[in-house]
Amino acid sequence: MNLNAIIPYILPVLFALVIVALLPLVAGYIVLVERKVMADMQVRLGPMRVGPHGLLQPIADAVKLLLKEDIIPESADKLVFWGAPLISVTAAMLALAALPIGPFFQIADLNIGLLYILGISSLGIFGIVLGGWASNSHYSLMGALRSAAQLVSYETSAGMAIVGALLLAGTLSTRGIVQEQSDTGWWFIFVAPVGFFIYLVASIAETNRAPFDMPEAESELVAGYMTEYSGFRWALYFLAEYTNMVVVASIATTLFLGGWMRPFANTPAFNFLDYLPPLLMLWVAGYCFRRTPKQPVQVQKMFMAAVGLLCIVVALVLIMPMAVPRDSFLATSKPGIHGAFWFLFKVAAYIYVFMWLRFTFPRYRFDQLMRLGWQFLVPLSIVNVMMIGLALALHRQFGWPNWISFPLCIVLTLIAGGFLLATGEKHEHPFVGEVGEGQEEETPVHA
Amino acid sequence: MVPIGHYIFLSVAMLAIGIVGIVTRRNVIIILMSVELILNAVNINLVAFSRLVGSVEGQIFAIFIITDAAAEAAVGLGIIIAFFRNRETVLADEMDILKW
Amino acid sequence: MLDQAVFYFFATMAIVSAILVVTRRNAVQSAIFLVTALLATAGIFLNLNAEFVFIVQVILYAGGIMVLFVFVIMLVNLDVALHQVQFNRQWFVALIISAVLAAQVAAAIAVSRHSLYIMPAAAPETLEPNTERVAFYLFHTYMLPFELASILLLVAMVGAVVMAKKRV
Amino acid sequence: MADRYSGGGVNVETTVLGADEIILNMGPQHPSTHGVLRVKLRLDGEKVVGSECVIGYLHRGVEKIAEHRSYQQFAPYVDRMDYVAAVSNGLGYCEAVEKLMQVEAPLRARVIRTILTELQRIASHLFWLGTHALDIGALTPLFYCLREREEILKIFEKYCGARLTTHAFRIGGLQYEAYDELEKDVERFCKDFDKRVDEYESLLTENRIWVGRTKGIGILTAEAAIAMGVTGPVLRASGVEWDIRKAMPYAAYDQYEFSIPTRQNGDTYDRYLVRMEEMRQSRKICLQAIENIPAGPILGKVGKVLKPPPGEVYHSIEAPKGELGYYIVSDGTTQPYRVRIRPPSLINLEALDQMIRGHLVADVVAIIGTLDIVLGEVDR
Repeated sequence: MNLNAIIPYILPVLFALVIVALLPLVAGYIVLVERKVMADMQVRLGPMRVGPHGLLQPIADAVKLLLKEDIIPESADKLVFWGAPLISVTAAMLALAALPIGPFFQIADLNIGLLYILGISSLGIFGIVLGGWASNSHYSLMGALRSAAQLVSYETSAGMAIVGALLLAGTLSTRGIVQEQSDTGWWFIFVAPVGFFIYLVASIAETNRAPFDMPEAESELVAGYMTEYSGFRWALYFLAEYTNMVVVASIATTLFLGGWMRPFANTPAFNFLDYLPPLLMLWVAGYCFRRTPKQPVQVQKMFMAAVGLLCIVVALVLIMPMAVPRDSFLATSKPGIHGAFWFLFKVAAYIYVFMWLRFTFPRYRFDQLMRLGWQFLVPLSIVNVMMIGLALALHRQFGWPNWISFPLCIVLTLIAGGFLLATGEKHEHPFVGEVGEGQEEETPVHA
Repeated sequence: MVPIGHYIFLSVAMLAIGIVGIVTRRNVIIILMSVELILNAVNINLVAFSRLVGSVEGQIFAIFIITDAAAEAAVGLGIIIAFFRNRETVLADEMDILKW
Repeated sequence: MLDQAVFYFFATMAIVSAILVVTRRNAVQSAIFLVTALLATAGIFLNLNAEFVFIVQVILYAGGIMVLFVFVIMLVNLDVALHQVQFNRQWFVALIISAVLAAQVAAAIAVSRHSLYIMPAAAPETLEPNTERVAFYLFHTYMLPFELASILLLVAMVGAVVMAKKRV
Repeated sequence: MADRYSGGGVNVETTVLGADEIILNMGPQHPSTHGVLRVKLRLDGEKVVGSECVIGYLHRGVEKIAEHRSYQQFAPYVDRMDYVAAVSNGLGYCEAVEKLMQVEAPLRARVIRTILTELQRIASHLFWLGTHALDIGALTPLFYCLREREEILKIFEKYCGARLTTHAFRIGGLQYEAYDELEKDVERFCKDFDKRVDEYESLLTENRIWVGRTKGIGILTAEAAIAMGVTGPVLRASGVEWDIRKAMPYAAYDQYEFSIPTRQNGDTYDRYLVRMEEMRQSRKICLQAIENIPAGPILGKVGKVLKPPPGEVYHSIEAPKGELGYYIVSDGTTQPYRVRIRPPSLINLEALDQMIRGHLVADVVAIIGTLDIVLGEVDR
């Protein structure tokens, strides 16, 4: 085989290796960030012991999980119990293949990129369902059943929300979608805000996050499908969950938030925003250095300084393409580096919204969740698709200007949403009637 | 492209496995799964020939077959649930009276 | 070369999984292997430049229909069913049917060996861009079947809901 | 199946289950059964069609212990019953023994007792609110509630050195004189507290999900509540205006102005609102009480050795969770002949089965939470 035949495969394989190697670390640090955000919202500090400000906590957790005794329940279906977490993780990781982290960093730009991500990540549900079933425990089984019903329901509305954005983009390729937003200069969140809202809600439900975390609702089902899992397998489920968060956040970023584009990318007046990433990193570095003397132990001081230095290096990398002459090789790498920064920045912001919602809201009940999904989100997403189609038709067929047709259709969608909300409230009857029925039957446990 | 005969062989093998499943298994759910195998075998043929001929129409039919499989699975599983609720069995040879 | 390796890999996987589907005692394991069989088939579709059918197979078949299967398997309590005899005594019938099928295929291949193995495939570009072409045929030439399929799905949905509802 | 559910006196093997029915064993190790409550749920899908409570995992034989301790020696034990509201337990016991001995604590002691008991009520309700919200899935209110509860516990610590099981009172009055800044501390706490309650309410009361999860859930009618002897906020949320602080005033409650919050629907949401309002009322009582703490002795005329005359007495107080009653029989010796405790949690728990019928598993935890049970008290 000659070298030329191999070359196109080298870079994707390299990216794939990097992603697979880094992902557990990233997931671990998302957990740390989540705990820190939670602590901040709950007037406490969060992990502070391992490393300065708990920065090494994920590694300590990982070691703990790896060293834990691996318990397989005696009556479990061993094969399925063993394989189920792997299915979840594999599906989540495969989905990353088509994500465009900046214009250059992408494993594969598929023609059907977006559908591929959707399809592969929808396979992750098997891991949850089979894991719950194989544990041979009622809590796990209920978690699995809830999960199956919930994911299938919310995939519908998520899919419809995505269709709306796809109508605007006119392509399924992730790169093409971002390109389209770049060309028109409008992120799709402004053109289809209702679609974004639907996708936000549905993606929370799809990743089993509060307030939709029915499958693992800890106060009801102990830990849902993960009840019988411990140690490394449990860690795999966690990895899958956080990878899925990254995946849905990436889809939302690509579809609605302009992908790797800087805000106001086409307006030269906002070019100063290019200096924001390095300045941000420098600010973080400054914070690290300011905190360094306050660390209690010598090692922690050194670690904190190292983190600060790392941030400075990143800032240098970010500023380098702008500092060197315009036509050098480094300058041409600017879209790639800055694109990656903005993409990850948006993904992080989206995940932050997830966390924010999680620590603010109580949990839905399962029937309320299903009612919300089927009676509100699905109809609304269908209306949304129709309205976007209408706006495009008015614009393209009848020549209405953009600024009339799109706002008009957004308003119409919102009216439909309000109508759905109003009728939904009317039908939302409390459980009173069924309580009476239950009392009449009087079936004690030991009938 | 691999010679079309190999695709046909694969398709026939899956069809045969599906038929064996339908004929020999007692569990209705596995029988339904065997039906899915057979439908899948058809799809392989359709898509392979669509590639051979260079027209996507074969793929259209594959999509229709998947739609059909979805409908069949939904109704079939609905029947199984209803039956299980009444008779507490999923074995095909116990479904021998047409009423209960 | 790569093309063929991919095909044989997925074909082997599909056949092995299919055999496991009909031979496993446990319905959940059968379902798992059916998923692998379907995914292997999806891989073959991708190898045949049928991207859209590939994704439909993954999303609808593996992600949708099979979840339904697993869901139902878990709903109907299998603890009892697992201890019952899983196979009836119709191996003989199955053998005959398979033999007949094999004979037919052998005959067909014998008759048309030439065309089956030599016939050149059309250029892959004729199927590009796949999604657009599929969409064109689906919404243009096959509009009526498409709508009929949607009605079929609706009817199936209503039927499934009515059937699985608690008290009819 | 058989050995998993055996025990608790129910033979589940003979249970005839429908095709869709399962028996779910909730507890004793479950995140939201508030300790070691065990509920066997008979589920149709996720709907509860029957339930059975199994209690006793925390049984320590408190009542039996009382028969072998002198009256003073037994006082610390009652703190271990409702460990979230230890001060109220002690108040009930001390007053019951005082009633038996026909002595009365001095006014100063009674006022300080009132202040501490009302603070304890706030603390107990705060803890209830936090854990109840946590059961329903709101993670954050718990920490806000614990923040305020911490202030109260600090006051307790300053007063008697203990935070949880305080043993703050003594038969006949108080063990310790109030420390100097007690009024100031209580006032500072009360000044902020009103805003804090509003803050919790802003997180939950109007929240769509919270309302959806609590409104119409676990309805207990007034008749059913009275029939089962349910007391406390659970009873008042069903529309019965019954509060022992008003009906049979004890300590110094007859001197203070406060109202009994009631609601009509008797669902989880109403119980939540009643408790929120009760916290405000308790704050009001505290503010009134610290304005004028009378001077005087803190201990009435009781000897070192308590020998109540033979006889029996029942005395009950309005603990945070409901009516906490002590029935003490004396045979004239230094040790009680029999002590029977009526814990509010145990009686309120009886209503659980009726309340969860027809609801989903998720509502079960909400209803267990809304009953505000403490297993130390249920099992004693």
